[in-house]
Amino acid sequence: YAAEIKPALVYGTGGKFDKSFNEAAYNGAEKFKAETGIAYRDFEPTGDTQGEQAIRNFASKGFSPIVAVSFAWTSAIEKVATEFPDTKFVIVDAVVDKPNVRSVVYKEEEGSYLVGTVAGLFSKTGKVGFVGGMDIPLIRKFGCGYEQGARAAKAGVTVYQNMIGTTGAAWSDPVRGGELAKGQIDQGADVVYAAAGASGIGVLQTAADQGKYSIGVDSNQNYLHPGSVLTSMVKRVDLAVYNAYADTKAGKFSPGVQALGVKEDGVAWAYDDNNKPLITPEILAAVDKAKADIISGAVKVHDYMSDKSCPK
Amino acid sequence: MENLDLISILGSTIRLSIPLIFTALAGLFTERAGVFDIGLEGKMLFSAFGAAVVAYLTGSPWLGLAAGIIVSVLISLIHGFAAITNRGNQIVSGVAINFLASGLTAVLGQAWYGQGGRTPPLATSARFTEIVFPFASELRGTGFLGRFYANVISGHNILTYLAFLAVPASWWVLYRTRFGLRLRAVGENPGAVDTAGISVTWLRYRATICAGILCGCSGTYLAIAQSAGFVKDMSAGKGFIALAALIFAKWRPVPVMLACLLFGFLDAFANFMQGKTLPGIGEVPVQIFQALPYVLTCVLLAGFIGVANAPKAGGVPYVKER
Amino acid sequence: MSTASVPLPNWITYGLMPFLSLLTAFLISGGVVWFIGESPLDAVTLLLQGALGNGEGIGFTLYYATNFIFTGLSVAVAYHAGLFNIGSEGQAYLGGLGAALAALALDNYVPWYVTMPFAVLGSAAFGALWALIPAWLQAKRGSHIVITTIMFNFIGAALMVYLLVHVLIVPGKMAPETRVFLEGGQLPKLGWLIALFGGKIGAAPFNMSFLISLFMCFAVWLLIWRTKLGYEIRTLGANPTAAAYAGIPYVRTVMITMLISGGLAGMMALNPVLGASARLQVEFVGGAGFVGIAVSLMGRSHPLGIVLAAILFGILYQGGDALSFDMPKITRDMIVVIQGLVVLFAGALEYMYRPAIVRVWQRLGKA
Amino acid sequence: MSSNPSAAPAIQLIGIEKKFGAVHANKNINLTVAKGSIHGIIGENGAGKSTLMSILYGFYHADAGEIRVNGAPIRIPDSQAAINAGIGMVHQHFMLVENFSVLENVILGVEGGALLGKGVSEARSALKRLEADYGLEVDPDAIIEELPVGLQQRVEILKALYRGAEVLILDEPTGVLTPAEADHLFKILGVLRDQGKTILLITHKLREIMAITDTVSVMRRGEMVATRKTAETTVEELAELMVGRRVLLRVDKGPANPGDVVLSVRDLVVKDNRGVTMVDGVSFDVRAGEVVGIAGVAGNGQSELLEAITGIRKPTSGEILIHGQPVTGFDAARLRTLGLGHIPEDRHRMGLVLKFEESENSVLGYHRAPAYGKGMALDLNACREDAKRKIEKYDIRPPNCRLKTANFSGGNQQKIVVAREIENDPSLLVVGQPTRGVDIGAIEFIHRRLIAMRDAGKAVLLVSVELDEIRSLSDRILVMFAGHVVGEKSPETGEQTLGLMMAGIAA
Ligand SMILES: Nc1ncnc2c1ncn2[C@@H]1O[C@H](COP(=O)(O)OP(=O)(O)OP(=O)(O)O)[C@@H](O)[C@H]1O
Ligand SMILES: Nc1ncnc2c1ncn2[C@@H]1O[C@H](COP(=O)(O)OP(=O)(O)OP(=O)(O)O)[C@@H](O)[C@H]1O
Ligand SMILES: [Mg+2]
Ligand SMILES: [Mg+2]
Repeated sequence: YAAEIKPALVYGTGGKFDKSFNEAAYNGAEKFKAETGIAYRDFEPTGDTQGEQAIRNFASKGFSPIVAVSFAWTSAIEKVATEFPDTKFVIVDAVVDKPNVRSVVYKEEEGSYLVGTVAGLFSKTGKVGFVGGMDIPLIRKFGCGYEQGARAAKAGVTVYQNMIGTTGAAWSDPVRGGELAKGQIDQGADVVYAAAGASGIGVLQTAADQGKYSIGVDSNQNYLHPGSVLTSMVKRVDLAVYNAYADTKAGKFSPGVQALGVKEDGVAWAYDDNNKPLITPEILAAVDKAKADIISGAVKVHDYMSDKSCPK
Repeated sequence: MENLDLISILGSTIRLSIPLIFTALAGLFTERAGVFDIGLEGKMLFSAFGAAVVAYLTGSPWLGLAAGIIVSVLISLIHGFAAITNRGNQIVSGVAINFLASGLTAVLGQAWYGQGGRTPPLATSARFTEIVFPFASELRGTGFLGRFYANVISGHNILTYLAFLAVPASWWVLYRTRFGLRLRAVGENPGAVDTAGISVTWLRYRATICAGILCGCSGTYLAIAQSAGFVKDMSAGKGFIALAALIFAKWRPVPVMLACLLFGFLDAFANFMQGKTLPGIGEVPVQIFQALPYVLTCVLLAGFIGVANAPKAGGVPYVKER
Repeated sequence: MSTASVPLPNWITYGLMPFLSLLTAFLISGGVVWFIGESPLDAVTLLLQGALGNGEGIGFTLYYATNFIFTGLSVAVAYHAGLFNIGSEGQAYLGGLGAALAALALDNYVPWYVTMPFAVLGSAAFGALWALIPAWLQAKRGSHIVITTIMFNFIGAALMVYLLVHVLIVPGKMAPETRVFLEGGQLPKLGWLIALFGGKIGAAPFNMSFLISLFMCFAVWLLIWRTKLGYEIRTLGANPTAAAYAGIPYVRTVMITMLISGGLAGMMALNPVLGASARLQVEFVGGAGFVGIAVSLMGRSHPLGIVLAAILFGILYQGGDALSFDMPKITRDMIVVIQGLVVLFAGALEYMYRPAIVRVWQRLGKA
Repeated sequence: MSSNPSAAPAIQLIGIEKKFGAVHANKNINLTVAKGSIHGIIGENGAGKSTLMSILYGFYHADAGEIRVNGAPIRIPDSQAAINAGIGMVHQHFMLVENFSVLENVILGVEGGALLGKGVSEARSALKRLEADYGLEVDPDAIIEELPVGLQQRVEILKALYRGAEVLILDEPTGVLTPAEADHLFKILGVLRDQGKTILLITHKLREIMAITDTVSVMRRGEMVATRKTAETTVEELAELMVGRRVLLRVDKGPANPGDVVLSVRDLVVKDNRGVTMVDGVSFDVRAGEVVGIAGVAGNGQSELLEAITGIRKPTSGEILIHGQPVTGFDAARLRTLGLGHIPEDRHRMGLVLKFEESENSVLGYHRAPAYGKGMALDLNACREDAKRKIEKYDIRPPNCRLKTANFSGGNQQKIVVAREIENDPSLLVVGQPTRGVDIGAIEFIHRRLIAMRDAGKAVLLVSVELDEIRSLSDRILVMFAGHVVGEKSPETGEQTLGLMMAGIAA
């Protein structure tokens, strides 16, 4: 009989229901709850300094594993994991080298490459946009993969890139997200990819308002504006959460780094009824090929974070 | 290419200036009546919340606007009750309103919708959407003027045009009506108004109500025109930029509009400049553009660009009997 | 008959009236809690338990209180000179830079008690620096200090974000924050103090800066009521013309007062930066500067009152965290609501009950 | 009530009561003003005159009492009601919007419609008519802050007349006027009376009362103590009624023994806050052992002169020397260390911090002295001991140095200031309006103290708008007009002569 566990989840700023990153984590936890009937506790920090207290709070109340889904809690996990060596922690999107911490990172550049392929082929104007949330290497990595995909799909595609801000507030500013998308559309972009947490809602909204197309992120956001959301770069944060809980329950929690790419199904592009009418057979074929090439290693998507630069 | 960018920046300037214009005009009314109003930010936020909730519930942007205005007027009345009736410190009252707005909207939003303080996204029919002028799409391809027409003049929502109407309207009210004369007088010397047999209290209340209405429009614009719902703290300091614009414009309606357009332009330009390098300078950090409106206002306040004379009775409660 | 100038005994002015304001604020907050469908009584119980129920809670409460003591003192000192400093937020933010630079420079080489004086000086100096320009604008140019300090809050935020994102960030890290300070750059926890009362500090970041803040309370009390400079500050605040008549130099006094005020705000950074997170983060001030306004108002600008009000707000903050943890329907934003109500009733509406109290008082006096 | 309205008095006040917190400003006031008369109201500062008139004008609310206009009782809840009842008022402190034009000020409150256009043009022609009828000329488009005070007052009168005032209240209208301007004003008032208007004139200048009023009422400490027909009373009687006992304005003093020059002022030019030159090339000396009085109508530069000498205001040019040492531009603190004492014109505005305890005020300006604490420290006990000594010596009541200064009466507050400045043993004492709003006992006390200072060989410079005070205390009198010293006279000079000089007519 498996040990009864007390799982907890700390979201990133931006809120549980951001329809994106945090919501994916939430879905993972909900799935675990539905399957096992084990309840979990979660907390939504509203500012950068609140996460640490929440994580510690959970730890001191005997919760384990504690999943913290944002790079923003890196230092927090570092500290708390030292204080509570018997508690299991999971950090998503960052690496913490501690014996009781599992770090889950994603090869976002690969997923972004796939949606970039879709965007490049779909665009009529030959101009596509990218709106990032906070200006950090992680988000540049999304943009860089996207750019590579778009260029590979169609030579000479112009890619506009904007970032919403430089602090945590950038994840929850849909107004600015919309404004940046509008600016890119004004300049001719007809597909805009948002990697901006809750701010992305504004990007998707604006594209829909303008009769243009958008690409969602993290969760499958195709349903938000059917016919306008071209696809979504799905990042399976839900898996990270679900696996953490399930592994612990089964007594096989492992620390260390897990890097999930297209091959591991950690990142993918979303294809469902909502965007089916938009995706032509050619696009479908091209994306499938790109996916196969990445898995086979025929295509190597450059990781921005490896050298802080993006091939032009 | 150059032209395209300029047009795009100008269109963005307009969109970013609208909440500033409404809010700064709101401040114009209260402050010209001698009541400092640093709670503009909070009123904007409250009205954004009210507009989003009602637009979501009823599906009507107009009812949303009405709700935004009503909520904002109610908050103005609280400010009035503290600052006018109880002769409390106007700054403190404004600070309180900003706290309340930031807290209460998030608490209620979370309690009602459980989406991290957000309201559910609005359907297009529940929002103010873009009005496309005749021939806009045809003219888009015809060079600079055509694009200017299509992207800067046309293609905004009704509140945008309302904001630009509010500027001459405010001017007219302030300088051509009895109410405006009295309002300006009460901000300079409430004693003169009182001895003329006019109630200082009621006059100031009316000024704060005007401010409430205008702030209601700005909040509504944020929540159901510019975006499709309320987001926690979505005013993001715009109330303070508007305050800066108001001071920068020396409390006059037309310069207020120009100052707001300038600050909106800085914002739009910052977006545009992101990641681009300027010849000889390199990449300009966005923070410079973010700080520029405040720096400019301080420079103005220092008296280096003319003098900004605040309304004389501003900030001082009218006390007849000690 | 007007009642404004009827004198009332101190226990009414400094006791009963703030109490009534507070009571009103809490009753309305209770109403909000009830309105969103939770029990106000349960909420209060959870809140108090979370804040005072065990050593760790108390540690957190006092940790927050430390922030508010500093910013409350900052607002109060300026207020004594008739200056409304709402720039404590920005001054504290900049103070963090001073504190962090001291820690970054020294933590590798010396123990914390050598770093501490430098961090204190650094934080105070940077906070004071950020008050300098608004002070100068007020003193020399007559620009309204309320407006300029608001502007400087925003300018300061932009500057700090720039520095953290572009200069101080650890290469390869994503969060805009400095590296974690070593032992030599951290202020020690005050576990022993809590242990003295039989509690366990747990993870609460309650640290040395609390003692520094108490020391500053004493220093401010000394300054305001027992020094000639304090006398001059109070004279300037109470009657600027009399100050000119007495030969109290306006420019110098305004500048010095604001430098002290900014310095106190800056020192607030010691607590979160050196005492808790051991690194400089974006937005670490988290509104404490504005809470300082409420604390100063509640505490009637007296250090003793400020300590009490700061502890009250500390209870609200820590208790509010605990509350939002256990009652997910009530988010932490509820504290901001209570804060707003306290500022409204204890500050802007502080005299709302006065006429009624005067009437009752006079009736009692006559009877 | 009379059935013949013309026989009914224009104004009747019955049992008016008013308290401002602890201050009982009006106590059971009864007053009857006949239609078509000029009725004077006199009383010392703080007697409650302005309060009473403001109640009639609806600016304050009486706590009790009744107001009748033309015999009919009416309620005057606000100034609008007063205006409707035909009452107009020119306030002691003008109620004008300074950055508005004359026209805008005149129409404020009677704009004649929600839009301004029509009302403004009507007001313009109405102003022309009023100008012609009463000789009240003023440019309707001039901005108030650019007008001299005399004209600003004219605007106030025009405002009242434009609103159709039948009863016109003027609160100390001549305080800011030269005698010539005052004469012009009185002429206008005469015309108004002849046209059937009723005028209530507040002043504490007995001469004006005798010259122009038909009836005069006297207030003292909130009470209406007497009403007389002007023709049947005398200046002496009124003065006695005003202060409540026989007035003896002469101070017994021996001849002066002037010694060395202590204060020397050379070609001093001083501007006020608005940048207007208020003191324009003034030179004089004050010697040890003499009192030099500066006479003049308020607003002719005396205040600015005092502020410049005492280091509160920086002079634009010229030189000030104390004991031959140039001290121009020194601040007040430094001047005090050089032996300057200063009793300011307005104790509430300058001389005291009302929120402070008495003991804190008794060191104001001298607080940096080592006697009140070493180095940076302020020794509260030393301050209190010092305050107790002064309280004892100057008979300040109540004798409690921990009491808030606001809770002392006006006379005792003034004594706190006088005690502080004299007890620091200055070699030069600069005194402005030392007995304003102070009862007669305190006046005598203060006067004797000043003369004692002179006799102890100190130099005393005295500024007062009360000619009697100047004449009885000074050894030499300088007359100021429009920023200049227009002449020096001996104290024996007649009031007439001095009055003409103060008006800038004779030298
Ligand atoms: N608005 C007010 N609030 C409180 N007290 C007041 C107010 N106005 C006047 N007083 C007080 O009422 C008393 C009477 O004042 P009032 O102005 O009526 O005197 P006055 O006879 O006009 O004196 P002056 O000759 O100085 O003008 C004074 O003690 C004054 O301090
Ligand atoms: N602002 C105030 N606040 C509180 N009490 C006051 C205030 N002003 C006056 N008082 C009280 O009212 C009383 C009357 O004051 P007022 O100045 O009218 O005295 P007075 O009768 O004119 O005396 P004096 O002849 O000394 O001037 C004083 O004894 C004082 O205690
Ligand atoms: Mg008066
Ligand atoms: Mg008196």
